[in-house]
Amino acid sequence: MTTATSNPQAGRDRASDKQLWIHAYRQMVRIRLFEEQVNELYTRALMPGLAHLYSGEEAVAVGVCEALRLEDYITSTHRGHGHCLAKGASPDRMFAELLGKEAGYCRGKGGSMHIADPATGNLGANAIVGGSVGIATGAAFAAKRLGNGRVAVCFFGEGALGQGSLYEVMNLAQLWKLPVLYVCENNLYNEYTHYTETTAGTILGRARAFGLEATVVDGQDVRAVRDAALRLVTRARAGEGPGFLEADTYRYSGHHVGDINREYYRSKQEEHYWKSERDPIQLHAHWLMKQGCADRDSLDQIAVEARAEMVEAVKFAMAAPYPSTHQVEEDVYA
Amino acid sequence: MTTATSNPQAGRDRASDKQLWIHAYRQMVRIRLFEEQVNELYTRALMPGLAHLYSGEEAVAVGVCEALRLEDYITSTHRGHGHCLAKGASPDRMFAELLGKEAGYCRGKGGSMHIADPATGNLGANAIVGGSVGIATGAAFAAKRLGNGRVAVCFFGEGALGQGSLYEVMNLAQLWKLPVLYVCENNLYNEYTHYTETTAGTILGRARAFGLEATVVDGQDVRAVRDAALRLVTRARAGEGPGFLEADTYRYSGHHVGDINREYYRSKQEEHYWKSERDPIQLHAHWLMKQGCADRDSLDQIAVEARAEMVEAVKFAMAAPYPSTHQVEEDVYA
Amino acid sequence: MPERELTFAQAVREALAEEMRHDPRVCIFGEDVAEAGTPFKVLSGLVEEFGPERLIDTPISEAGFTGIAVGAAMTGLRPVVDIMFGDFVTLAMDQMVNQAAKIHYMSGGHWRVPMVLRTTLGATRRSAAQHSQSLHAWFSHIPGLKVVLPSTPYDAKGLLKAAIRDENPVVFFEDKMMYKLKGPVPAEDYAIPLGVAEVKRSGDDITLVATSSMVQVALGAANLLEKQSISAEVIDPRTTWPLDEAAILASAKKTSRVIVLDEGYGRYGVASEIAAVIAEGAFYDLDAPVKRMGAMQVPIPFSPPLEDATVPTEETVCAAARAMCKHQL
Amino acid sequence: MPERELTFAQAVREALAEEMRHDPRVCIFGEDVAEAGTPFKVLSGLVEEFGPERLIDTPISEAGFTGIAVGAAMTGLRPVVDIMFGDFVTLAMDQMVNQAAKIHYMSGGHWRVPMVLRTTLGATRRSAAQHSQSLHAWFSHIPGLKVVLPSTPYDAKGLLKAAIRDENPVVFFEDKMMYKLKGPVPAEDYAIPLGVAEVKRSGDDITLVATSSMVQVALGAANLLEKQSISAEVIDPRTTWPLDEAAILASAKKTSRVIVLDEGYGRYGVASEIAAVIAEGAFYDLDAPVKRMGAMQVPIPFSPPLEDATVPTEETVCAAARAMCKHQL
Ligand SMILES: Cc1ncc(C[n+]2csc(CCOP(=O)(O)OP(=O)(O)O)c2C)c(N)n1
Ligand SMILES: Cc1ncc(C[n+]2csc(CCOP(=O)(O)OP(=O)(O)O)c2C)c(N)n1
Ligand SMILES: [Mg+2]
Ligand SMILES: [Mg+2]
Repeated sequence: MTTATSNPQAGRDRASDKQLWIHAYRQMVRIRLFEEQVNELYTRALMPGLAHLYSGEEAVAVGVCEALRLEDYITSTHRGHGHCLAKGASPDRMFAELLGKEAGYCRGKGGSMHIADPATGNLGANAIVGGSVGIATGAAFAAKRLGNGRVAVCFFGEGALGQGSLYEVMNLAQLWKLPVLYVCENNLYNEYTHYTETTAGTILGRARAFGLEATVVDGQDVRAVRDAALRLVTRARAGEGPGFLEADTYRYSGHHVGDINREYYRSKQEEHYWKSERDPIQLHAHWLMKQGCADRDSLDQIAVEARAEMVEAVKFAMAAPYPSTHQVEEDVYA
Repeated sequence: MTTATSNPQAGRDRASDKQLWIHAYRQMVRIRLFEEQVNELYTRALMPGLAHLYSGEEAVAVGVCEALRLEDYITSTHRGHGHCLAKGASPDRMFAELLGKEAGYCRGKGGSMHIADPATGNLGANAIVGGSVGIATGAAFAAKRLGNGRVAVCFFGEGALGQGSLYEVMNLAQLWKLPVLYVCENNLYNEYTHYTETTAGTILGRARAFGLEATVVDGQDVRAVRDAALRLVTRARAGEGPGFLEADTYRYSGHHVGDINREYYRSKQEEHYWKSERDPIQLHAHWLMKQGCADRDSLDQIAVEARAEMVEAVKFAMAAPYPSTHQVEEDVYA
Repeated sequence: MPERELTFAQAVREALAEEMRHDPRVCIFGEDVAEAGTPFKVLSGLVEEFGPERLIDTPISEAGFTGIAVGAAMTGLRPVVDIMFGDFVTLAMDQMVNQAAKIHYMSGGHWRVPMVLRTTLGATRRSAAQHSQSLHAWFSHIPGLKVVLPSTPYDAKGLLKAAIRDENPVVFFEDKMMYKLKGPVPAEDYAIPLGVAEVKRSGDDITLVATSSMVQVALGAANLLEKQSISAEVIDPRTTWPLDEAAILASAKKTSRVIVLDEGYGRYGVASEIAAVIAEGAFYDLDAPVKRMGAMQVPIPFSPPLEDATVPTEETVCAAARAMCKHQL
Repeated sequence: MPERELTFAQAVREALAEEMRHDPRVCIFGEDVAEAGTPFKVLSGLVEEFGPERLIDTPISEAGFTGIAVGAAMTGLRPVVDIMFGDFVTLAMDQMVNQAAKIHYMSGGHWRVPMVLRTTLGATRRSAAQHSQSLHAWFSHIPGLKVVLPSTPYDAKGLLKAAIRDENPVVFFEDKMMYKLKGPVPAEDYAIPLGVAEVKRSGDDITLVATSSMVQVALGAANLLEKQSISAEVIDPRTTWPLDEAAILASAKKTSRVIVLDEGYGRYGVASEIAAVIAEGAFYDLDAPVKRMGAMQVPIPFSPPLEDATVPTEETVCAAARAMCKHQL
């Protein structure tokens, strides 16, 4: 998580630019390798329950969070590991949470779908599709009322376009000019159904009908995401009203870790295409090398470090104790 | 209620046109005079509870219902007397319902806000703002599935634009090309708040974002409403998908019969303007006379007949018995 | 000095005004809460003092603005949400139950949701089935929520202040038929802790456990019973969660006969929970089965004679109490 | 001939298939109900037989498609709505409670809403607080709805067929942990009337009234108890509304000791209603207070050791039953 201050309109300082995009690369790699470990834990039956992997969509979370400040808020989804990490959470406590350990972000009570962290402005992942649209908008309301200059970002999948409450809160956000950005991660599928079968009309049209400033961006291009997000965040922070960002992306894995046989709803070719041609990490790596910001070795080094970090984090989580049973009755009331 | 068959595009037969527009006039007058009696009953403390008068908005219900067939469905709202009458209900059983009598459409169990009548395709008024959007859309679904050629019309006030479920069902209606028409009666106020304070963006844009065919019409012009509705209904019936009709109108009275002091939310001038310049009945009367379809006497005669009908209907309802107490436990389960 | 009297509506308004004065984080979301002061006029005058920045008129979007209140509560405000009729909470159940009630727990205690949802309950207003329900049992069922049911102007003020100051989501139900009820309300600041029942009338022969407007019915019934030499105790839990089981059991053990009165449906409702608590906790002290009285198991009908038959009245309660005592006296 | 065995999921699927075969009006609305056959794979294969016209994949719009089902039910279809997790019913409460449940009554009996809402309940799937609730008490509270809780494959099939044939809105809860449970299911057509309890095991010393998956827990506990010479009767109401009070009371009177087991929250829940019914109706026959066991009063935690602590088990039920009987034997 950087405190991004650059303005896409202004000519950027090359050194800080380089730092920013290397950081973005590192963040994407960390997310990818985090998810690798998650899948491993699941496959080895070491993780309770299921998890929804973010691999393939890294540029969205990272691009958006690189446009945010530490104190800005986010809300996240069932597919939330990427948002958490991009906003600054540490993998050890995340893995601990995924394993239901006391050292986890939620003392083990939340699990994969409910990681929350006040220190990084993470209001929480949400297992209800569209369940956090009100929460993010409310955080933006409070930010505006308290005048603390914060912005709230609401991440959701394109499946949440089916939830009416999204339209209720977009209307309110626009009426009240709230500093909120709705980020629609369009990865083409609502679970096992292609979004075109569930989505009439147009996505941007829906946000624009409520007066929101809305843009679509290539969600595999971290720089494009970051620039679009920064524009909308800057606008929102300045009191000019909410924004809506559709990021077109793809999830490499199944809907959840257990969704292995996917051919009845999408082809191997399609998956192959995205992985080989549209991978956000590879695309960004090429760009970094082309720009002379990095070479293969330095990028490899980033991956080595990130993998080591994740392995350590998993070790920490595996060794950490479960909460003791009496804790089950704690935290019901504040 | 006529079985309208004329097509606005085709050159109309003058005689049947005349009959249609005279019928529309009569229907509007009947609604106006029905509501006069409702207000009277309330003022004389003869009616239990409250009622929401439709006076001023008659051209919307009548214009739309003149484009429907008897077997088509409607759903209605808390401000529903006009829709009921326009779809063919009889005033005597309506008044009986308003007074909680057994002879009422719902055996007294529904009251003003829940009149329903299978014989005229009235699926029911609804006291939940937006509460019938799903019901109307479901009726359209069944009509399509059963292939019975029916259309469903969902009346609602512009306040229902605040309910997310409207967007959920518009999406579904468009995906499934259902024969449904959403009629948004924009009378400028959600209770005591001007709709511009509650409605960001544009109304038609909201429907269009979901792919619906959407139009706005002068809701004080019964012919314009009827023509616009017929176009959308015909389209929907032909399987071309749902329509959305915004009808701009005005309610003359308070939000409900007890809302007497209204100056804190709207001016007397505004009310005066609509009543004197924009009255749907007067406007239509002028047109009928100008066209030579009617003269003052014949129109006065319609009013005399309608008033007599309403007086009779009230008498019937006043004289009708209450349900006996044991009926309270009937009709819970079918 | 004569006691000051306020109506129930005035007491609610005063509680809100005092809390808004003393805590700038308190704000109110709802339909027509500002200039109109709500259709029940409960909030009249507040916008003049606190402005539209703090009395926030919303579109008719119960899910939307309740969700916004949840987020605002997490991030520094103390919102009070106004849901005009209790029936409309059906539209905000995800926000209250999946979100507000669980966030503190799911986050391992890291986030808090200090908000109040005020709404109404109660029938006999000739408003028919979609404007007359008493759905407080649903919220009472959900861990993470507190549920308040004031029965007098005094309690309304003190409990609402406590609810606003609470760190948890609290659902506050006002019987719309009680808004004009008058009662003494001191001018000075006071709050009534959530979870403390009150004996509204002391008695020996039978206990009437009653909530919300049923407390008034119970008190009326107790007067009728007194004339028949039956001494009824009326106890008001005031909150269904936390539930003051100790106080209720103490009264049950003292009188050994209990009727539980609640305006919600009895079936799977508040009366059943309290009856079960008593039947379990005072098992060896009861002389008769605990009787439950609540709304009749029907959607509330519009027709006045039908609607009136759906709710317990002083007379029906008195008759039930007499029948229970006759057996035993 | 050996009895045919099916899993609970297969029994549900077979009920749906048979009703769809025999009644063209039956159709299914829900997320991923067609090709995917739902995430639980309960509907696998149906789309192949009945086509996407009758297995209707929807967007993630629980309020929207439930509302559509209400309207379709009024106008000639018999929709079955699939709400993937019971927690998501929070989004469709207006449609079910303000609309479906009341339309027949509000219209004076003129309109009917013959629909079924199928959904899940139950914890211990490591799905955390928003995917583990058992909210059947809410629906049981509402007149106009029927509520079904099958506990075996046999019951699942027979009750679901009855629910689909019913003229009223029925809410049908399937414990997602039971989908793989096997049991005998005859191939021939049968329906189990709604409102008839079944004694799943006969006994003399104590009655375990149990619903849904708790029936299996109760049967396991009864086996443990048998080894300790305590004879437990297990009775399953099968529907919380209509509730077969007579059968439950008969068992309670026979054994004079009762534990009520339900996986929902006990507080203001199903266990409390049944306990209150027994405490009232069998007052003079009980040797001990009715005990209620349900989910612990906490949002369901993710962490396995915590989650496991929230639900009654064979062991905890057995211990509770022993404690109750020891007192008395
Ligand atoms: C209200 C609600 N309905 C259904 C579900 C079940 N569910 C979980 S994820 C999902 C699909 C979400 O699709 P999308 O929003 O596009 O997110 P993605 O999984 O593609 O990231 C569904 C239907 C849910 N969690 N919440
Ligand atoms: C869900 C819901 N919220 C609030 C209300 C209270 N209410 C009744 S009518 C109304 C205003 C409706 O405005 P509109 O839809 O424009 O209809 P109009 O009264 O103008 O005809 C409100 C807020 C309600 N009945 N239902
Ligand atoms: Mg998706
Ligand atoms: Mg209006």
